[in-house]
Amino acid sequence: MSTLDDHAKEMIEGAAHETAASQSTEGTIQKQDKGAGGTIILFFILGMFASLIIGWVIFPKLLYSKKKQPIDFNHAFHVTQVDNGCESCHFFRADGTFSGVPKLDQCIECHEEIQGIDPNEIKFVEDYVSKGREVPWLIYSKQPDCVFFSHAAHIKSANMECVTCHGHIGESKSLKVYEQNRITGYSRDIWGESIAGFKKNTWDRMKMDDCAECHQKESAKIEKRGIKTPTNRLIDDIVHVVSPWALSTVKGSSVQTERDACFVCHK
Amino acid sequence: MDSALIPKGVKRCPLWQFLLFIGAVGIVLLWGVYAMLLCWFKGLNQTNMNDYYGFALWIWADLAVIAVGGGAFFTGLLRYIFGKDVLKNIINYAVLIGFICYSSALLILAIDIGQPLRGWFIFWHANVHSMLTEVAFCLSCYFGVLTIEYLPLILENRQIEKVPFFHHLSHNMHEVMAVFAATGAFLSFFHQGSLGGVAGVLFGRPFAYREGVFIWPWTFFLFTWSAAACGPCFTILVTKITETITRKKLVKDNAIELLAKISGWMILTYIIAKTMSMWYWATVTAPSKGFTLMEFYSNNPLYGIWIVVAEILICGFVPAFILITKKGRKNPLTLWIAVILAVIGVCLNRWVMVLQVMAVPVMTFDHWAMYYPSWQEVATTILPVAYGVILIAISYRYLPVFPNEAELNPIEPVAEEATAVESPVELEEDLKPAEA
Amino acid sequence: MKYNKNHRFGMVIDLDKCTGCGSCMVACMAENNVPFRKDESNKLLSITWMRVFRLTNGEPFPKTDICYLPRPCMQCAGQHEGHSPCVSVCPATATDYGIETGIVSQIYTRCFGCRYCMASCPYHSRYFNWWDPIWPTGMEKYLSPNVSPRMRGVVEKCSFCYHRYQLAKEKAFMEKRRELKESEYQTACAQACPANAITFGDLNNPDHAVHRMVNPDPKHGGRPKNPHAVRLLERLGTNPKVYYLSSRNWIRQAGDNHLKNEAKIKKPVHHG
Amino acid sequence: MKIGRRGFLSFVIGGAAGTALSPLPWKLMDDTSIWTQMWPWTPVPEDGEASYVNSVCTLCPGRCGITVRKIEDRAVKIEGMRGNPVNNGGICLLGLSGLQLLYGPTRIKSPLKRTGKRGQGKWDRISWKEAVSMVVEKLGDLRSKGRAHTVGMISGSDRGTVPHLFERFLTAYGSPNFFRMPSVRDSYELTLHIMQGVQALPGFDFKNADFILSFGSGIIDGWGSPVRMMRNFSAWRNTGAKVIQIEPRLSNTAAKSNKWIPINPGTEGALAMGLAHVIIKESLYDNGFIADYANGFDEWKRLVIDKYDPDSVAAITGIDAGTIVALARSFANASNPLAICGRGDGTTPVGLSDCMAVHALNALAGSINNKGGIFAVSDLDYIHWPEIEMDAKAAVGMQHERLDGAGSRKYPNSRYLPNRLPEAILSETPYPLESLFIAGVNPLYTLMDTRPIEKAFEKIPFVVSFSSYMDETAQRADLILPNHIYLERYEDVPRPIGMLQPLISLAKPVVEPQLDTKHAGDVIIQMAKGLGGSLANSFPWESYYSCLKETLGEKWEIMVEKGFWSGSESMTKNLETSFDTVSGKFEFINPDSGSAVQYKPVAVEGDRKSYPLILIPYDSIRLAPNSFVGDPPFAIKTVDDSVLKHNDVFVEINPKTARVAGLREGELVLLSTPIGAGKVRIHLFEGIIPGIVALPRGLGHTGSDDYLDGKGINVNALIGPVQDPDSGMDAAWGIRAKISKV
Repeated sequence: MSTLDDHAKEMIEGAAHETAASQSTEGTIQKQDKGAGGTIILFFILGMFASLIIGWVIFPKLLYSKKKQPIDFNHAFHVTQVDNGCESCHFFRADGTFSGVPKLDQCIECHEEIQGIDPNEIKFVEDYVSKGREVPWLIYSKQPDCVFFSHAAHIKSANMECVTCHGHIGESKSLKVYEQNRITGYSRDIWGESIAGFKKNTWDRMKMDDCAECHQKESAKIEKRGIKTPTNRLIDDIVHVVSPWALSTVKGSSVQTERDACFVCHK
Repeated sequence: MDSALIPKGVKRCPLWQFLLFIGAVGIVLLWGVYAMLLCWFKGLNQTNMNDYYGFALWIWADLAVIAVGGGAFFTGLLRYIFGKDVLKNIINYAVLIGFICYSSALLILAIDIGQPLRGWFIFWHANVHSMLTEVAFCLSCYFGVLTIEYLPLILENRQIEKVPFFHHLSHNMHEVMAVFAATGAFLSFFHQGSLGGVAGVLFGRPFAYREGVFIWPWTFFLFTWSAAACGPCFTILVTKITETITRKKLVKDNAIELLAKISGWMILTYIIAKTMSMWYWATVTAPSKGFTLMEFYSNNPLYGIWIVVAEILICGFVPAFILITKKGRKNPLTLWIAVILAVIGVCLNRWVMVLQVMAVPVMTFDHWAMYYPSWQEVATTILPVAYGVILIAISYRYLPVFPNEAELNPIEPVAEEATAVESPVELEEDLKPAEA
Repeated sequence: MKYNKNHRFGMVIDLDKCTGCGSCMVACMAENNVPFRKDESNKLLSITWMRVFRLTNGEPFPKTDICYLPRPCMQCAGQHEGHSPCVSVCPATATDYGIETGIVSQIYTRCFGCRYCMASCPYHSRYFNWWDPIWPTGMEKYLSPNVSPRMRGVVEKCSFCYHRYQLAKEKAFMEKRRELKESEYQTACAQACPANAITFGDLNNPDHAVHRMVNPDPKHGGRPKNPHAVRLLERLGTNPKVYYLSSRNWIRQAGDNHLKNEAKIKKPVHHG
Repeated sequence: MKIGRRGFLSFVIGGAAGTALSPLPWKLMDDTSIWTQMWPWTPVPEDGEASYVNSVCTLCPGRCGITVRKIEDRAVKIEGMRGNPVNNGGICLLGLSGLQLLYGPTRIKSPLKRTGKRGQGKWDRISWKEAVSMVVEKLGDLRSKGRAHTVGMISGSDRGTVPHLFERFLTAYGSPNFFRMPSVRDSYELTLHIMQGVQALPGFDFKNADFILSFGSGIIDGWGSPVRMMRNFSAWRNTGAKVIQIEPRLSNTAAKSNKWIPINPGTEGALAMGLAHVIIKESLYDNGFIADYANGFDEWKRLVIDKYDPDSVAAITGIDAGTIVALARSFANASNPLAICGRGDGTTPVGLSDCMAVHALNALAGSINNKGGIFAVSDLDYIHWPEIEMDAKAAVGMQHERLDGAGSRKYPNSRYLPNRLPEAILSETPYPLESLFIAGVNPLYTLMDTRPIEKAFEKIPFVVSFSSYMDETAQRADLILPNHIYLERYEDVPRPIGMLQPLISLAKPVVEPQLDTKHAGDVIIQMAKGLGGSLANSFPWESYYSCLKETLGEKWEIMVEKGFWSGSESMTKNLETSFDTVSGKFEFINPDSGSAVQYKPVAVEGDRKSYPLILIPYDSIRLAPNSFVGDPPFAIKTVDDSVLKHNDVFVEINPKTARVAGLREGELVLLSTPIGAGKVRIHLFEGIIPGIVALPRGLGHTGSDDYLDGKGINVNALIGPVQDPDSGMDAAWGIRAKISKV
């Protein structure tokens, strides 16, 4: 950029030019400028409005593809049929690992052959049971393979309820549409239920921060201290930078983050 | 159209000539772009880097380009904070060069990382303990500042300026420029420093490790100091090259000399500090880890200890002494030598702090790994140079980069044919820096 | 010595027993889904979380001596527990230090491949995925679900088979336990070693073999009290959790750098 | 127009502002980064229920117990079996790489019939029915022509039910030509037969030995049962037992042992005699044993005393007399000394006289059938099958002498001499070989001097391979009947050679057969049934499975569950009954030849003038030299870059020798011997006697996978066999060689 004093000079020169150049057009320029002002605003608003529509309405529609489950399933009914709640079908293996979605051989116990008139059951028995094919369920809460989630730690050790994270699926009479993110291939339930990123329930989103949020609350309880806001976490960080030995006072099982060590949930 | 864009009162070579030049450099640019795309789509296996040389040519280029780009913030500091008004005639160019250096640095970083699409993690998941985080933040902020500093210059283009809005915008921006200059200086201090810290904090790598204050090792301050010292030299160098190519005097001598003088003293103080730090490291730090000075320079088939001689004596003290003496500054030849040496010196320093560090084996049974860049690495490293040349050429042609140009080169009517005749020669000269 | 509730999982490798057979390397590769390429003879590009170095004492025939030195990640603690060389430099917190286990993590999905951590590691324990991992058709069948395969452009390293710790804990939770037995968490290399040269356990737990073998000194960042035990590059203050036992002096000397007047014997040279 | 431009500009700016305020850019940025974390071309292993299967690894003679980790129906990891008497949890890198063989590209996917020329690699996929009937037709035809004896079979082992089925088939069919691949076991069996008159396997009490004198045996380089030996070695570290390694090269064993004594290659026998000299002279030997249980000692003593004094032995071996004397004393004075032989991993026999000399040392030290010594153990006798029904044709066929001359007047005590086959086949004496079956071995790679063997193969009209992999031998077969690999099949696996404790392991299907393969045992049974008559009657089982189950009887259940059956070690042998010789005592004199134990140098091929150097092979466990399969990708990845760089193997040479020849580290040279030549790189190594060069076994494979093919050269192709006059075995330990620049 050039500097004030000679800029002043330039301006004078500039003015001189204009007067010299176009006495006649002076007026028109003025007019144009006035008219331009209005149109500029108008166009600005148009552009902004259009893009907001695209961003908030059209984009989310395009981002997710809707998929139907191979067959519908009535959780509410099955819960009444079993005596051990969720764990009757979604059980723990002896080695502590979680079985997740039931395999065919569990269902066969009851569904050897068709019992009712429910088309879904008929489809299930004919297409899968009799053919010995596993049902390709679409799993709403499927996490990436870099994530290690220990159901045992939460259910068996911390005595949490399934509902706390998964919501009231047990009361659902049918399976909702599975929405898949076209880019990441994830279920929308992992993240994106609300495109703005807000969430009402735990099960609206299952990203890392959501796990961390709860974990921090818990460890805060244990260590009897307030939960850190991002700002005072930053302050802490700066303290650490200036005096690394302050690290020894770190909370949570990770030295670097204010959270639990990465390897607690990653593999 | 073209002539309408050219600033008033200055002469430029004919359009075809200009385009030819841009085209020539453009080819180099495209070559670099091709290599860049290879690295992005096929991955870093396109390079000759390996697990021993995680940092290599690119990181060196990054550090070097940022070091020589230091001219922008330091000149700005002198001009606006210390009110060295003479520098107003070179400040525009300093900013332009700085802008080029920093945009190049960011580009190289974008190529260098293994997962470019995740690059933003460095901001979103920042680890404040890491020098690299500090670098990333300050670097991008300062790049923003440079853009703001560069903008008014663009707005001063003859056509753009006609729009009153832009005209006033640029005018008003000038008013507050001091604030940005101050911010720039502040940010630069930190990222130049943290770049030094990048190597200095590696306590697992005795050759890189330096003690210091708090988390800042000496290299932190040495890097800032050396950038402030040698950056202006690069600004002078590029100015001189531009003057030679355009065969015009573009900046008044007093500006050049003042800058030269200041950076002369800066270099001197820096190189003394550097020598002391090296001495301390060789006699205290290294032995405490079981190493001797020579262990870091032996085994290297190429240069060995000579790189130290080159960096500290030839490219340190020599330019310093030339620039602090009036004679040295005034004599064009010695000035040339001095600025060139100074620039080489700071680049050598960055080379040592990046590649030598990687090469030196730390485990007694480990071996000295050698590395030479692949053509993709070279191409992507030359890419910013070509981009810089083009941006300078365009800016020089269409923007009032040099406030005194018109005054220093009044146009006589004869001049018109003159250029037409000389043009081929001029063209050839134009091409030189593009390849260099 | 007082029992610390936090674990410091560590490894003791008996170099007198190590036969250099390389089984630890393969056990590690097989356990952790480590990819492989057609030509792995350039060791600067070859991913081996556990690498066996071959040392010789540099003496002429017939005084020559060879020693093999397996090198996993040292899981450095640094001067202040957690101030590891690599962890503190990662700009994106893709690697951290767990104070419950003393293990340095590496989160592949967080890493964006700046390789600063590799520059910081004097042991060259960190490896970069220069290529996309490709398995010959059909061979991906043997990949383990307990370790996520890495993608091109990220850094990876030995994790002390952390997933085995995770699985062991799950089993413990089922049995309403929180603590693990020594045998419940063992790394793949320690388990496979044909020569029983690798011992793994909790250095903080006096009942664990590793503690008994090296007798770490808590006052000096766990420096071994056993005169036959050394840690690699002790002087750098990286405070590693891998200890090496040897009855041969030249090998113990090879563990660290010494000035002429300190070292009585020639420095060993690395072959291949 | 002007307005248009400005308007557009502001429209764009407005758009930009709006976009920034919408989730679009931010969500896209996040999602693309997540996409990079889940690239579709990076495999995601499916999770599921984990389970473990106990089995046994048969990739080498080590016979380690393995526990395979499975996720649902996929095998994901092989681990050493805890509590297994052989390896107790440990496992070697080859065993660990097993799954790369199971799921790898080197396997043969179905029965193949050759269409092109031999070794051209042109095959037709055929059905099993077709394949078996083809064999039956061929064999039936030969048999009807009365040429049953011209059918031969090479097997990796002669122990366990599958080899027994092979042997049984041949016998019932009418051919004596069953061969077992050579190894140091042959030397030991012969030695025990001659000196103790027993038909037994060597068994070593390593647990109690406190001084191990190894004549070049790579105790931790793959000798015997690799993992077991390494565990023993570590145990010695704890007990303080001494290990002395005698060999020309500083092998890992040499480096790890208490003392490495470099010796001129091939002169181990001389050293043994020299040691005997000192021990006898200083009467440090076990008087009790010699007086009561030894025969011909005085005669041998005379021979030893006047021929093998330390100085003359020093001249032969290159070990100075002082060392010899000291070594002899410490050996004899140890409480449980044990001398062993068999170079490297023991896959090549040693000269009979050498083995006897070493065995004689054990006798002097009283370590025969004694605590911490060597035992003659008879193999477990658990295979009791009905008598073979022999029809006339079979009887006639069995009358013929063996093609390899084993058991003939010339080699009365030798059992198998496959190394003599090429010669016999080419010269068609005593008769031509019309058909050859190969199972679990790769002779075209492992036998020394591969070219004549290839020629011999050309002469065999019908070659059938049971190989699961397209190895060098399978490539030259006419018909391939791919066997299940060990992780897909049932098979009983007797304890490894050298082990005392009775043990039978059970290989069982860890996973379903992945390809269209068939158990070799089932194929044999079907062949027999196909041929009908007495053959069919000799194979009453409807499948191998039922045969095995019936054979193992009450052991079956426990073996299926544990993966092995083991008995208790029975070492209390009373020496009275342990020698079955004419004299009923331990023989220092070979009853057949009547000559006393002595050193007979095995001369190697080539003249000193044109081949100034001596090439010896060495075994590195990382190259799986003692396996019939080539190195899997994982294993080859561990190989040092001072052994293999890109496709070049390094030849180890002493810097002194190299300096004289002006050779530099890493230089590419031509290594040539009277047999062949190959391009190799120079590796300067202080751990080898000047004048000797060493090349690793296990490289230079062809036709396996891209990860091993064309890497290095096969050292067996450079070394020629040297027939041991006493036994007919191949006793070659090296060959003369020269290195020329290229």
